[in-house]
Amino acid sequence: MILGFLKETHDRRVAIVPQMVPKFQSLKCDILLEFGAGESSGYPDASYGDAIKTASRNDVIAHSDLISCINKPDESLLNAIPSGKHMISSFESYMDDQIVGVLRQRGIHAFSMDMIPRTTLAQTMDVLSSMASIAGYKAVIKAADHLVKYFPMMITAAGSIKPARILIIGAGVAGLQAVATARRLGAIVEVFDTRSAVKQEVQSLGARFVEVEGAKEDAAAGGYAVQQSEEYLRRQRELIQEKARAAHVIITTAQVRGKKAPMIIPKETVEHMQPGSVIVDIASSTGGNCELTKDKQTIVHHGVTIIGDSDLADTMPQDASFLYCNNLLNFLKLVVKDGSISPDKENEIIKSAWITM
Amino acid sequence: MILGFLKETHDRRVAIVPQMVPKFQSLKCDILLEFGAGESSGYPDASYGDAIKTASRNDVIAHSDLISCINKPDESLLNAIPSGKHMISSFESYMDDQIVGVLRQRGIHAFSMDMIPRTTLAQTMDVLSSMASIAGYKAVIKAADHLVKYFPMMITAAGSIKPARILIIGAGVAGLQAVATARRLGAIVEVFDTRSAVKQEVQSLGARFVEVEGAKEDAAAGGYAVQQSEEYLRRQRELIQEKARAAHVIITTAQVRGKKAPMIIPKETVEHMQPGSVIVDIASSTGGNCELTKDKQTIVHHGVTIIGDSDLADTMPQDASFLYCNNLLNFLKLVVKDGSISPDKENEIIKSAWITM
Amino acid sequence: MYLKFALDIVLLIAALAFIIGLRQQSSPDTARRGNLISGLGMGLAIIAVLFGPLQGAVNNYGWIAGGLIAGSIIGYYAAIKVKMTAMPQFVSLFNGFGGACAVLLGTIELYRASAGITSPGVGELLIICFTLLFGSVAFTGSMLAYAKLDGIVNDAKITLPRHQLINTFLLILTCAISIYISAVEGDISLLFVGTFLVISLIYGFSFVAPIGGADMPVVISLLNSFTGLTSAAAGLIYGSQIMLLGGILVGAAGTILTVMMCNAMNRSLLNVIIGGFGSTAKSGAAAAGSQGPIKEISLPDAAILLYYSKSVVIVPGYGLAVAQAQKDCRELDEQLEENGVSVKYAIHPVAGRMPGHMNVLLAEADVPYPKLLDLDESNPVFPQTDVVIVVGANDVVNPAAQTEPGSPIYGMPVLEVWKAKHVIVMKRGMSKGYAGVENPLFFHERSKMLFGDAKETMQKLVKEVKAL
Amino acid sequence: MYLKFALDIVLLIAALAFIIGLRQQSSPDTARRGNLISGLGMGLAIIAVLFGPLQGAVNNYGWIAGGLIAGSIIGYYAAIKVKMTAMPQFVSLFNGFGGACAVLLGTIELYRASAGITSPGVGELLIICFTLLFGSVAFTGSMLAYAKLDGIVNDAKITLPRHQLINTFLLILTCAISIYISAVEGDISLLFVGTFLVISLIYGFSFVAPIGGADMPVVISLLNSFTGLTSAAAGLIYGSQIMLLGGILVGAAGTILTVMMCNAMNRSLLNVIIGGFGSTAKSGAAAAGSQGPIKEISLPDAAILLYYSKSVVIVPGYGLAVAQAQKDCRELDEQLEENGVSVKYAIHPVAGRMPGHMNVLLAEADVPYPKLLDLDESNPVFPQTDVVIVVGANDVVNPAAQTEPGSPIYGMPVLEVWKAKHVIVMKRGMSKGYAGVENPLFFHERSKMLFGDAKETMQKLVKEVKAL
Amino acid sequence: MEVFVQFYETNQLLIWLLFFTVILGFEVISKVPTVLHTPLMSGANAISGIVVLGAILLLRQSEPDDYLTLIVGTLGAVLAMINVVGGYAVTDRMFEMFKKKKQR
Amino acid sequence: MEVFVQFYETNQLLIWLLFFTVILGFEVISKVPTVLHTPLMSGANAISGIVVLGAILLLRQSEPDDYLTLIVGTLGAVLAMINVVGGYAVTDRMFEMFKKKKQR
Ligand SMILES: NC(=O)c1ccc[n+]([C@@H]2O[C@H](COP(=O)([O-])OP(=O)(O)OC[C@H]3O[C@@H](n4cnc5c(N)ncnc54)[C@H](OP(=O)(O)O)[C@@H]3O)[C@@H](O)[C@H]2O)c1
Ligand SMILES: NC(=O)c1ccc[n+]([C@@H]2O[C@H](COP(=O)([O-])OP(=O)(O)OC[C@H]3O[C@@H](n4cnc5c(N)ncnc54)[C@H](OP(=O)(O)O)[C@@H]3O)[C@@H](O)[C@H]2O)c1
Ligand SMILES: NC(=O)c1ccc[n+]([C@@H]2O[C@H](COP(=O)([O-])OP(=O)(O)OC[C@H]3O[C@@H](n4cnc5c(N)ncnc54)[C@H](O)[C@@H]3O)[C@@H](O)[C@H]2O)c1
Ligand SMILES: NC(=O)c1ccc[n+]([C@@H]2O[C@H](COP(=O)([O-])OP(=O)(O)OC[C@H]3O[C@@H](n4cnc5c(N)ncnc54)[C@H](O)[C@@H]3O)[C@@H](O)[C@H]2O)c1
Repeated sequence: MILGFLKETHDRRVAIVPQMVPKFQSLKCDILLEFGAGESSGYPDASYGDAIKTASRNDVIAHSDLISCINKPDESLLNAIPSGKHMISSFESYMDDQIVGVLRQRGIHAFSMDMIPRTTLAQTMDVLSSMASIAGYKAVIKAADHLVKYFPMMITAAGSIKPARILIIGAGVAGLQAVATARRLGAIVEVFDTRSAVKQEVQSLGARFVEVEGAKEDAAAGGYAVQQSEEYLRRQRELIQEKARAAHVIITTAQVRGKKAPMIIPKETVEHMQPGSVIVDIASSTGGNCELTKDKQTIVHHGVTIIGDSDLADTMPQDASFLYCNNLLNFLKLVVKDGSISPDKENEIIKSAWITM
Repeated sequence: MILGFLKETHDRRVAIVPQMVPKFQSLKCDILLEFGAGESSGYPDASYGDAIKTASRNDVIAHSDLISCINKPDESLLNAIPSGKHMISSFESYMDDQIVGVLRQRGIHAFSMDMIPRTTLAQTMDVLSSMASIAGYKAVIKAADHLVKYFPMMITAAGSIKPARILIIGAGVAGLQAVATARRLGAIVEVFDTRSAVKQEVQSLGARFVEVEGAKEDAAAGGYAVQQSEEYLRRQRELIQEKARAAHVIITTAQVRGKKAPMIIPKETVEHMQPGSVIVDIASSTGGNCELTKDKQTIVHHGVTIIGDSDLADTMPQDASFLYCNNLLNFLKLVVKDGSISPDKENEIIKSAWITM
Repeated sequence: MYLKFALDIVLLIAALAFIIGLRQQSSPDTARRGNLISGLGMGLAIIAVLFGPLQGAVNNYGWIAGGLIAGSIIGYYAAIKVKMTAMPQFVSLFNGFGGACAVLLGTIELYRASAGITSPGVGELLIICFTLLFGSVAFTGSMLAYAKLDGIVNDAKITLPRHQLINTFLLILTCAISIYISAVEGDISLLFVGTFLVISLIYGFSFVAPIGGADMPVVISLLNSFTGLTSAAAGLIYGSQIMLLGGILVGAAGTILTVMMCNAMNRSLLNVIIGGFGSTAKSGAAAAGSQGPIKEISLPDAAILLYYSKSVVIVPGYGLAVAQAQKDCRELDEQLEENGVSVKYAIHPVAGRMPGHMNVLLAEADVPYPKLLDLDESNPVFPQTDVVIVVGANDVVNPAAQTEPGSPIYGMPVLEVWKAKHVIVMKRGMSKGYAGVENPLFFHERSKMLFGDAKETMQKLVKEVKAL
Repeated sequence: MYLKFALDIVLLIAALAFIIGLRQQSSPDTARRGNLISGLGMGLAIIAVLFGPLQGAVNNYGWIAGGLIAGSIIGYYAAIKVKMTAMPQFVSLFNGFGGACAVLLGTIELYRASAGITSPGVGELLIICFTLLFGSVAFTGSMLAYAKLDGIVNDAKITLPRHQLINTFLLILTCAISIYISAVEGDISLLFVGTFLVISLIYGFSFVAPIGGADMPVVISLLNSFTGLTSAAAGLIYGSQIMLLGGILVGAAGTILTVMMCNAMNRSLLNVIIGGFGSTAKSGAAAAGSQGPIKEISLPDAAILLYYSKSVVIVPGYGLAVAQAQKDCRELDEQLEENGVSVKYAIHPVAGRMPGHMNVLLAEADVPYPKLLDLDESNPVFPQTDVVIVVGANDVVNPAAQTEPGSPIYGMPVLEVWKAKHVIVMKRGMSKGYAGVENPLFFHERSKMLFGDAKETMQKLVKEVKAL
Repeated sequence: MEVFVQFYETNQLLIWLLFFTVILGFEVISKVPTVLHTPLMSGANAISGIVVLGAILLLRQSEPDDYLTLIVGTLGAVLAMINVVGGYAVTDRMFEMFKKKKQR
Repeated sequence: MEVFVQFYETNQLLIWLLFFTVILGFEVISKVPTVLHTPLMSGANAISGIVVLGAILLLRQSEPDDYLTLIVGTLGAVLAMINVVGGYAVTDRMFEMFKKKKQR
């Protein structure tokens, strides 16, 4: 069986890293890599050694049984893939209700990494977690880079610097990692989330949880947040408006699975923030938590820098690729048996991820 | 007496910040600010209040008795300044042996902030320290932003990430601050310096000091490093070559006052580094510690990102301005008596800083 | 005359040996030596009493030697053979035998008085009755305590309703009989002696019956001090100063030890005696549910276990983060390392609530990176590990992931802590982890639970280890 | 007869009161009560002895009352008036008086024996000589100790060359005389008694003479146990059991206390007695140089000072960073806060070796930001602060910056720690800071030095505070 | 009352001794760390086997043909001796765990 | 030797008592924290003033006209009483500093 890895078009990551190649081979897979796929992650083709073959994009597509690409394939790629092939990617089918139909119609057997359940068992293949973790870390680093002041407190001969105040909205994986990183850098961290369950998690990282009472809970949602009431959102917005004036950095990670990201920071709030402040909006790809966010862009509004980037993992490609590659390998262990593709149709994880089943 | 503040041309900082205005006024100075001077530090003109006047650049120059600009004035500015005016800036006279002559010739009374002695007493006005501290902090943040991997160790479901190894060369103010910041972010920090006295200082921050034996010491140099022997430099380069292959990030801050910065990381070493690594060269303005450094540029060589930036303080303009402003105020207290310029010629600090005396 | 002098000196030395021996036993470094000294004292005392000049001595050394030797052999072998874990019940058993001896002495003396062989005064009779009564309580009480600890007897089965009332009645009754015997100057029938003996024995049994299994150590200590007192009383009967003082010493020491044991459990002695079943045992048992019994470990025992082990692995989990116990954990680590224990941390990839959660915490506590083992490094280490401390981790150490195909976490790699010699699990109660599945580890034969907030428990543990 | 019984019981109570009193004095919480109990015991003992039946009693209550009352009044006023700092020398003084009383008793008994009024046996004479000799040592020794502590006498002046030889000679001489007196059964001249008295007194003086001022507390404790022994001996002379036991108790307690004090100083008792001037005093004095004397503070005293203060400010400096003592510093902070002491940190802008150096360290130790005061916030706080602990800071707390216009740091704003009630300076020695200037703070009347590596010292300090 | 007084006067020293012993018993134990509670209890228990001396004294004084006394006494000696020897041996085994560590 | 034996036999209990007292003296002090050394020394010192009883006994037994003894005894009483009263008072002042803290 041949496993093909495509080079990403707008992403520095690669789905396979050299040190993991032997593990893939022990699944009895041959590996075909598109020329230069790992280049931008710090893995030139040579670093993969002789064990794997490199080929042109078309050759990879033509000769592989299972094709892997990290990001949702665009139409042209889908069109290029012959019917009957298997494909692993993140198809974002929870956002795009067309895609499954398209794939089925084109006869592509698709496994979607972003549909793997968020259970304890599936953690080893949970790309959402591993990438969100990077995003949370990187969001803080980016904010520190753009902020016009220090994060930590400094009492120096040239004056005393107060520590930066950081507001983190949404304490999922990314949010928590942001909390940890900001606290490491010495900032004062406050966190908002609608799920009151995360309060303890936030405190377990030593940060303060700011509560807006009256959040709706839905344990059945499998850990994902549920859409909140209007009244709740209003009260939350008020409190945030207040806090935002005091914050030097806001990092927003609030997302609702399958829905547009909640708008939490309106334009007005931004305009009340101190010039030089920074907002990093990780939810930008689903619309952003800030009214002004422009996805994949960094804009300055009223002196406030607003970074809209949901693909921060891409800015740390080496570790991101390593983590993704691990996730992929662990998932493939469910899909590939003895060198051939034979996913266990009873397995919960396969059931969720095999979107064209 | 009128104190004039010019807008910097290639720098986001400003030498006066709104919250400090009253303190300047208590020196019985009127303040004249060039339009928009504080804009990029997050201080729009309005934020300064009614207490000070804003004016065009020419007006500021014409009406002020004492003119402040942070960076070394370029020729056109010098030409614009009428004879007999006083000026405070960093003239870099220790690098540029012409400048004092030029200033004298043009009849400008110049105080150079970078000539203030590095004594304990003068710490409150030591801009080199306050700005170097920012540079050290920011160098690490920039490195973290550019590095293709995490700084901290992470044991996650998608694999274990080893902590980043950081090599810091030169443990002056900037180097030490870099040590502290990198350690905060969880990296493994090693430090090189030629002065063995800083060994204890490095250890006092919990980092490891890597010793190359046989460094020349010169206590009389007033704390600045002395030029080292060829033999020493060779042995050092060897050791660094070795360490550099293992390092993910190198931050170089080695400088020798009044001389070109020592070249410590040759091209060959860089080419042996892992692709995706980062070098931040703070010594770039005096030639850089890395052979490949291009001042004020970020280049990528063999996959290694090399950031040459000696003006990192400029990227954190708000706090930088605040600190600079404090330094300036403390210095002005020696220069301005009762609303008129009358520096105490016997004062050690004035003697050093008044370069045209 | 010189012999008497010499033996008198020997007795003084024996008395001092008891005191110094006990003293040394209260500090870990000298404890063993203290026991030896105390034992030597006992040997000396026996020799001195064996050969000391005695009015009306017939000696009967044959009988004596027979008794002493038989007792020694039995005692020695019993002590050698007993399993480490069964030691507390054996202490109780031994103590009961001591009490039994006092009962025999009291009975024979009472018999002699009733038979007119001797004619003791009021005071002496009171003392004889005291010996018999306290000896009986120590005897049957200890036997019951032994049976309870050994699991032979079930608490609930032997407690009558209004048991305390019955006990009070028995106490008053025995006291009344004692006073009566003394008042009539021993002019009683043999039957009466027998009745007194039987009632006393029943009282001893009944005294211990309502006390919960978990409180047995306290009770044994109390009964031990009773044996001491009864020995002292016997010393008065036989005019032996060393018995008197030795008995009083043990009585006093035992009493204060009992009180301290109660304090350590945060309970009062009265509460233990009348309160019935220990409350700690209850909470654990109630939560245990279907999966069989859990075993708790006390702080001191945990401290000893850790202190005397060679290698310890700490497995942190979300509970460590919640309790913010990382610094205390690090302190325990340092404390142990100082005493030559190697301490590592096994970090499970999904421990906590975000990737790298444990790394963040341990970095905060300044744990050096080389001490951290990831999953692949940890699992081979456990079989060589003496003690694993699981601090607020649950899912990540759940053996069900390997053994129960039906479990939602089946197939997840977990930390195989149960392969270590001992596992101490620190958590607040028996609640489940994030994945919401039962954890058979807690019921594993090698694991012992140490309940409480991780931070507090850690702090206390550090204190205990420091005291060693 | 009942009176005798009652008074006997009173004496028993008194004896127990001494024991319990001493016991309670060895734990801070009960110490004061312990002293009271012990005092009550003394009162009871005096009453019992005053009115107890006594063979050949003439009573002379007038004389006795006069003596007791006069002594009480003098003692009480002396104790009330003495300054806190002068207390140790007063303890010595009082002890000397107790010794003096024993000397008087011994002398008069010896006189009586020599005059043939009494005819004591060998054993009794030995005891009388013992009383006189040990009483003398306690008396003149304590007086000298008092004088040394009070600064009346300078160590060096009273030490002869080969002083230990002389002392040994005197010891042998006095012992020989004692034995001679006993051997001849008191058949000696009055002059001989006088000579013995004088030599004994000289020996006491000479015994203490070579011992350094810093070791005086140990010596006082030793002399105190001598007084106890001499009291016990006097108890034998007068057949008073309570004196005997009380004296022995103090003798034993005093001895063990002396040993413990030596241990706390890391020295042996022998070393103290023959070693001459204390070595600690030397090191400090040698380094002090021209600026006058420095005062050291002992760890326990520092702990007490901190524990019983309301507000403490910690001033960290580069030394804290070098020693990496930040976490221990934080522990002290937490320990004090737990006991209701408010603790803040005053951060000087240039403390350490880089801007924000202290911030980095204290953040690492998790000190909350609101506890950090910068220069402008700190200086107004010091006058209201009970204790400032300067941890490895030097230049930043140098008053020369305000007072010595010639100083290279003149004009630099510094932390005015000397405005606080007490300043404890922790550093390893007397070396200068970065700026290389002398620091008059170390010689300031309010500051006391606590030498040693900051981390170690902090750890020890935490331990001491915890013990309180 | 008289009896008491007389008793006290004759046994005065013994009574003092008893009081002191009680205090000693308290003192000697009072600072024991919790970890030592159980072994210490065992150690004290061994001492309480001192009642064996009573059996010895009984036997030594009993008539050689007073078989009741002899048997009861011997039984007592056996039982008490089990307490003594067993007690010390068990205590020793418990303390064995506390062997002083080399590193300290 | 005989003397010793005789002495021991007559004073047996007293000697035991002495030994026990010495041990008690050691025990009672042995765990005192360093901070209490000085005040404890002072407290022990006050007890050592018990020598005043000797002076009292001397005085009570002296002839009313034996002025030498009376004066010496009274002087002794004065001195020892200073030790007692002064000692307790000073000790009390020292311990005053250790008043139990409210928060605990
Ligand atoms: N790492 C990630 O990225 C991530 C993210 C989300 C979820 N998860 C999931 O979280 C779980 C992590 O496993 P884990 O073993 O670390 O934690 P866990 O299975 O959630 O168990 C934590 C245990 O700590 C105890 N605890 C809570 N507070 C405590 C306190 N103050 N003191 C002492 N004990 C306390 C709780 O028991 P008591 O209440 O009885 O004390 C609980 O059973 C996995 O199931 C994982 O999948 C992980
Ligand atoms: N903040 C900055 O940016 C910066 C940069 C460079 C220089 N400086 C200068 O550094 C000085 C800082 O003042 P400072 O008061 O913090 O420090 P300092 O004046 O340098 O004094 C530090 C003191 O700590 C003691 N010490 C060193 N190691 C110790 C240890 N292990 N344990 C206990 N004590 C120890 C030393 O005395 P012993 O040897 O006797 O123990 C020394 O006197 C100023 O003069 C400042 O100008 C500051
Ligand atoms: N089992 C495991 O080991 C494991 C591992 C990783 C994640 N998870 C779970 O998966 C779930 C999703 O994690 P994720 O990081 O992908 O979350 P996400 O990216 O979907 O959402 C981020 C956070 O935003 C919050 N949010 C949503 N709307 C909000 C609003 N209006 N205001 C404020 N906050 C809002 C959510 O509550 C959530 O905490 C979580 O429950 C997480 O615990 C489980
Ligand atoms: N008194 C004060 O409070 C105070 C405050 C700040 C700085 N200072 C002193 O001022 C002096 C200068 O500080 P700075 O930060 O401006 O230093 P710098 O920028 O001039 O030099 C940075 C460091 O590079 C090192 N270096 C030079 N050549 C090197 C080589 N070939 N290899 C490796 N390292 C090399 C130097 O030793 C120095 O530590 C220092 O001595 C510092 O202590 C004093």
